[in-house]
Amino acid sequence: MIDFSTPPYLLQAHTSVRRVMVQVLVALLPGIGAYVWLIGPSILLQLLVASLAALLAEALMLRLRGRPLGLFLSDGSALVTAWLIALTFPPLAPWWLITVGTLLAIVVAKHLYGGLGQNPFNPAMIAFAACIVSFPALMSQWPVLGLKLTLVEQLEMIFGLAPRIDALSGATPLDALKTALKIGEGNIDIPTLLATQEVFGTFAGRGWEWVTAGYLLGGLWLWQRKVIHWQAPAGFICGLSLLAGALWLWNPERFASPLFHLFSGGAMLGAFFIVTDPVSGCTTTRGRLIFGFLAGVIAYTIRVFGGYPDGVAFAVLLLNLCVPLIDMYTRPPIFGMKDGK
Amino acid sequence: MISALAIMALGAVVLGAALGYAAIRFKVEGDPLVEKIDAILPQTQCGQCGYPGCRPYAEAISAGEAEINLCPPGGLDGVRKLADLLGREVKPLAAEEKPKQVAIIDEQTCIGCTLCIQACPVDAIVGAAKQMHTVVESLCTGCELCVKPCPVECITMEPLTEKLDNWKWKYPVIEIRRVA
Amino acid sequence: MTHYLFIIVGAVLVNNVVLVRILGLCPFMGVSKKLDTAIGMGAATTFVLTVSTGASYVIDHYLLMPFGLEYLRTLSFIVTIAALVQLTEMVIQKASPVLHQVLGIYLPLITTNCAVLGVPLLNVGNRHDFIESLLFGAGSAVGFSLVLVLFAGIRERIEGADVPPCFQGVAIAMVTAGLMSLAFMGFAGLDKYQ
Amino acid sequence: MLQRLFSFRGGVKPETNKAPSVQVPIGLAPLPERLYVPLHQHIGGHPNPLVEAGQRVLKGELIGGAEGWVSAAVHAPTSGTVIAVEEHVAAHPSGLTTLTVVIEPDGREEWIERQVVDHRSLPPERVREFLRDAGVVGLGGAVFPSHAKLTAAKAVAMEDLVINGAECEPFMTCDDVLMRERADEIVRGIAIFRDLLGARRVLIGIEDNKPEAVAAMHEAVGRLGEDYQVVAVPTRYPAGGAKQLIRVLTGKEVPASKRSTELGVQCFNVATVYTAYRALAFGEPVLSRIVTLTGNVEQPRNWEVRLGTPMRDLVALGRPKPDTTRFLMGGPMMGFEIPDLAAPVVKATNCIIAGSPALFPPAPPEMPCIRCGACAEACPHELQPFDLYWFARARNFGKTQEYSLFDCIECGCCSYVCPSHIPLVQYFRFAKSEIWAREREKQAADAAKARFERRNSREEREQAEKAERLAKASVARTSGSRPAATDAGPPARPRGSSAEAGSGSRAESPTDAAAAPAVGDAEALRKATIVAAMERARAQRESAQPKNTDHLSAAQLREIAAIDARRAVLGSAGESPKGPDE
Repeated sequence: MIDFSTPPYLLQAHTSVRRVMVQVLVALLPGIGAYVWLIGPSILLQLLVASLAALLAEALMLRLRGRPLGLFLSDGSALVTAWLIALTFPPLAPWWLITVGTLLAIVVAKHLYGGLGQNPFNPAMIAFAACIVSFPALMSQWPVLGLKLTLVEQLEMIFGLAPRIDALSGATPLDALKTALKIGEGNIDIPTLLATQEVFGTFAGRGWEWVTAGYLLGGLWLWQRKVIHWQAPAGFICGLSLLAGALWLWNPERFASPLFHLFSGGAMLGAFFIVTDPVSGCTTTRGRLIFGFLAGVIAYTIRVFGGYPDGVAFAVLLLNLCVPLIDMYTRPPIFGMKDGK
Repeated sequence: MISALAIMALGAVVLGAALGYAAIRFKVEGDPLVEKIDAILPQTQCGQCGYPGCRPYAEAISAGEAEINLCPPGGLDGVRKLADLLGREVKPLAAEEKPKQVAIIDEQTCIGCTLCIQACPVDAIVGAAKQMHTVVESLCTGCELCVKPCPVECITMEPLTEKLDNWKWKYPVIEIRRVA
Repeated sequence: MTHYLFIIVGAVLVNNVVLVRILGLCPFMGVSKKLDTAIGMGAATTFVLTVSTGASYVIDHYLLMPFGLEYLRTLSFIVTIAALVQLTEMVIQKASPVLHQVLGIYLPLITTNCAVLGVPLLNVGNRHDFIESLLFGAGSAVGFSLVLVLFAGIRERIEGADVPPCFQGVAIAMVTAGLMSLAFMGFAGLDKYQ
Repeated sequence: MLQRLFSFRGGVKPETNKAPSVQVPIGLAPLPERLYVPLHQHIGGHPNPLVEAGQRVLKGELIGGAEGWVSAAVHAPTSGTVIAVEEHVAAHPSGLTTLTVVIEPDGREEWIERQVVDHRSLPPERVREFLRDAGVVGLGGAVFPSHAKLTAAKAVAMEDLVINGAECEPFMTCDDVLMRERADEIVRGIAIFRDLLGARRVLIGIEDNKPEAVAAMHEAVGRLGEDYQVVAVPTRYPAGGAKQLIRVLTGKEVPASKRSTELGVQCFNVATVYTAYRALAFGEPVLSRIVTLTGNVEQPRNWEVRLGTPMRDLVALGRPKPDTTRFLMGGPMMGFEIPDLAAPVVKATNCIIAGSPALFPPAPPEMPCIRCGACAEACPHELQPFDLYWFARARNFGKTQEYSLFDCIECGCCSYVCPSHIPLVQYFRFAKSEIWAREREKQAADAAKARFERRNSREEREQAEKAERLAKASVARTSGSRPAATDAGPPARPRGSSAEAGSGSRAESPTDAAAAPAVGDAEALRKATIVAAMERARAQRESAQPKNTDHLSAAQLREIAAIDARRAVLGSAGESPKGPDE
């Protein structure tokens, strides 16, 4: 065994991929806590299902590709993908849907491209987009608000033992708003809707606003720990709220406030946990800003004007496509070359 | 029926005229691509590609007559560069890739026949009739053309030895596999 | 005005020729290995497609329809496109021999690029007027180029990735194209917003 | 005297570990049994040996003369006998050998006649030559010949001379102790460089973790009445990199594509300045240097070591602890592991660190890059190491150059912070040496092409001349005399079309045509033509290499032999009618 000894012989202590991933997982905890408070323990079950599926898929692919299992299974990257999938899917989605999504993410979006660090697309978002395109009905069955099911009932639903009752006819606040506007055909305005319908809370979806606030908290912690850079989330929030704000100021009856949009759907999760993914995101400082900003703009466009309830996943995937170009054109000048050539 | 024919004929005449004009206006002289291809080839002039020298091979590639993977001295890197330039698919080398070599003349055996001198395409062998010959190592391209003509088989190809001047940092060993 | 906007948005994003209509896949897979080539091919196709939609509209409306010769539509469109492609090829060969060589067979193949024939035919099918036809043609061309360039960027990056051997090359490119298509599905419905 | 400081981006702050080796003053390393002085200890031309085995040399005697302008001389570090001039293992990561003069010291330390010069009384060119012949090179580790850096740019006025005493590498203290103990000599040496360059201002940069050195230098500057500014710069690796120090002290950024003199600034290491002063003021060429011996040893210390002392002898002075597994030359950030302790101390050896697994834990396994960007933040040259790595790993060297690979100073900051523990610097070194190798190959190819073309045109010319001669000869000869058609030769082998032969025949035909009417003799013409044709065939045979005959199976070889045999029969049959005819 030749020890290929390479400088530097000193390495910074306490830096490793695993440490980065574990911190991301920890940062998700406040959001998960709020989720449990809102929906019940079923989300924990979904997290478990997704984690198991992800680890199994990862192990299988590593074995097939002849890579060391222990090293890569313990790096935590598969878990991060799994958790993001579980948190973006409806909490009472059948177990196989989550599993299929996770397999797609790990096998196709991650390992076909060479595994950790080499995937051009965000695996979790691939899973979400593929599932919402393939199973639109299942992916829009959210529990009706205030529905308190016992753990057993939730279990039965996830594993398909109980009929998928009307209790699941709920919608995300975003979807509810969109549908109501469509049904109202211009006779109804947003302030009234927000005030009358019980699905809406203080400034966004009832209950959901606290889940997203949990993500915001976790995201800020990640930033404080220097795990993520501020540019991408700032760009995302900026892009989303600028567009939302402009339309809201123009016509507050048809367009909801930026605050509503920021705390609805996957905006906060996207801003701090998805557009910040370094692997599939931009790597230059300006690139991250552009990436976040455009993702915010597209997410808003799709969720308000498009055919899907939320646009974060598609926005991120579309921007993933642009990453090589953005990176190429925003490459910072190097030492000594700042005043042009 | 007549109108259909007339219209198609009219179209043909108009488009034909436009193309004819363009053919004169945008006429291209020569083929600058050959130079670019030739610059990538290693200029060993060894003929291992089946063409008598590097430039004829470059011309053949440019004309689309030859594959890009016929040049063993250029190695896979050369194939890659050609593929890059020409937008073709990288193919494995048609022949085996050899490490870079130089010809060495065994001075005990050499009879001074000058046949190798005549075979060397780059004048890298010095010597005179009935005198011992020797290879100027820095000029030898390792084309092996001198090996065959030697009547006493005194020329051998030796791989280039690593010295401090041509020593290279190695590709880092990927340790992932070792841990497995 | 919004009507024109919807046509453009629809052609570029929502019903992208490559990713949604699945037209013109041959150059999409063939000329996307390098960014520079992709940009050149995009420019050439954009030029041909835009001009050919205009030309075919003129031919259709002022030559074929007055004489009731709609059955010659495909034929005459192909002839027009072929001539235009020939012209483009000459210009490129003069202006950039390397690009010409790199585009290789794909340049004359613009003739048989189904997107180039498909778009004028779609125009006819959708009863677009001249402006609409041009916008639709230009939009489709921009959509094609956009996707081609983005795809080339991604492919250049994937080239360095540790892709499993059995998926290297075209296989992973096809997977990527599929995922791109998935991403573009997000635009669905954007051209129908009321 | 308030100096405004600038900052460079990136950098890291590893544990410095400098304290252990500065507790005791510089010690003089004892004379070893043998000295192994490599002839090539610097960047640039290889010096040729000027001594041979058995010859007696004096201390300071020239043993290797500078070869070319960018080169430096090498001297005997002590008096003694040359035992051999041979290949000996070099102080190099490869462990390869280099031409080395082996000297057995006689212990008498007999000096050559030392020539003292005043740099102000000589023209600058002479001073530069003197420095070259004294073997003065950059002792910070780069070992670039100093005299070649001592010419100001023509277009730009020389503003700042930066003297580098920053010494940012952890563990290393050789410059620190030199400044503490020999500040006067350094300050005097600076004057030489300042005068040669005509610099307006002199800035001495020292990291602020070396207050004693700052104080000593300050005092010396004051004592000698110079106006140099001694500046304590913030401790952050790699503040001691020439470009970083220039940036910190002057605000100027020197890119890889420019010389620093083009921006009106130049930088020298304190040890270099010291040796230059010794060379001019005492006539002592560079025979020794200060080496820090530290790390996992009982007695860390700085030693003044004669060049050529085997590292084993030096290391023994520090008494390595039992768990020592390896030795590094240079600092832990940029140094390398010494493959063989038989390698001698050379001008580049600033530090030797004994390493143990506890001191330098083995690197954790390399993980894939997750593009987190930590390396880009740490890079003092503001490169994108993860992109460089991506391309270097895929061997896409064109792209690495596009991403400014050659601006990388290999400081190791990127590897230091990498959460995936990727040996980034190693990838960059690999890419650089591959690119250099390619450049060499390209040059060789161009040269080969030129030679090939020259040879072709020469052969064409020779054949034309030969044909002409033959034609003339056939005119001169009366009919009946026979041209010596001795070249029956081996039977024709399968051959490809040959450019040479083709052009040869082109060149000949007009000659033949010209000869024909002049003679008017049908037979002579015929003979000349035959001879020319045979000549052509022979040339063709020799120049054309048969196609696809390099890797043949035994069966194929047999087949070819059979064909050749048949051809030989046919050939002789074809030639036989010629016999009676003639």
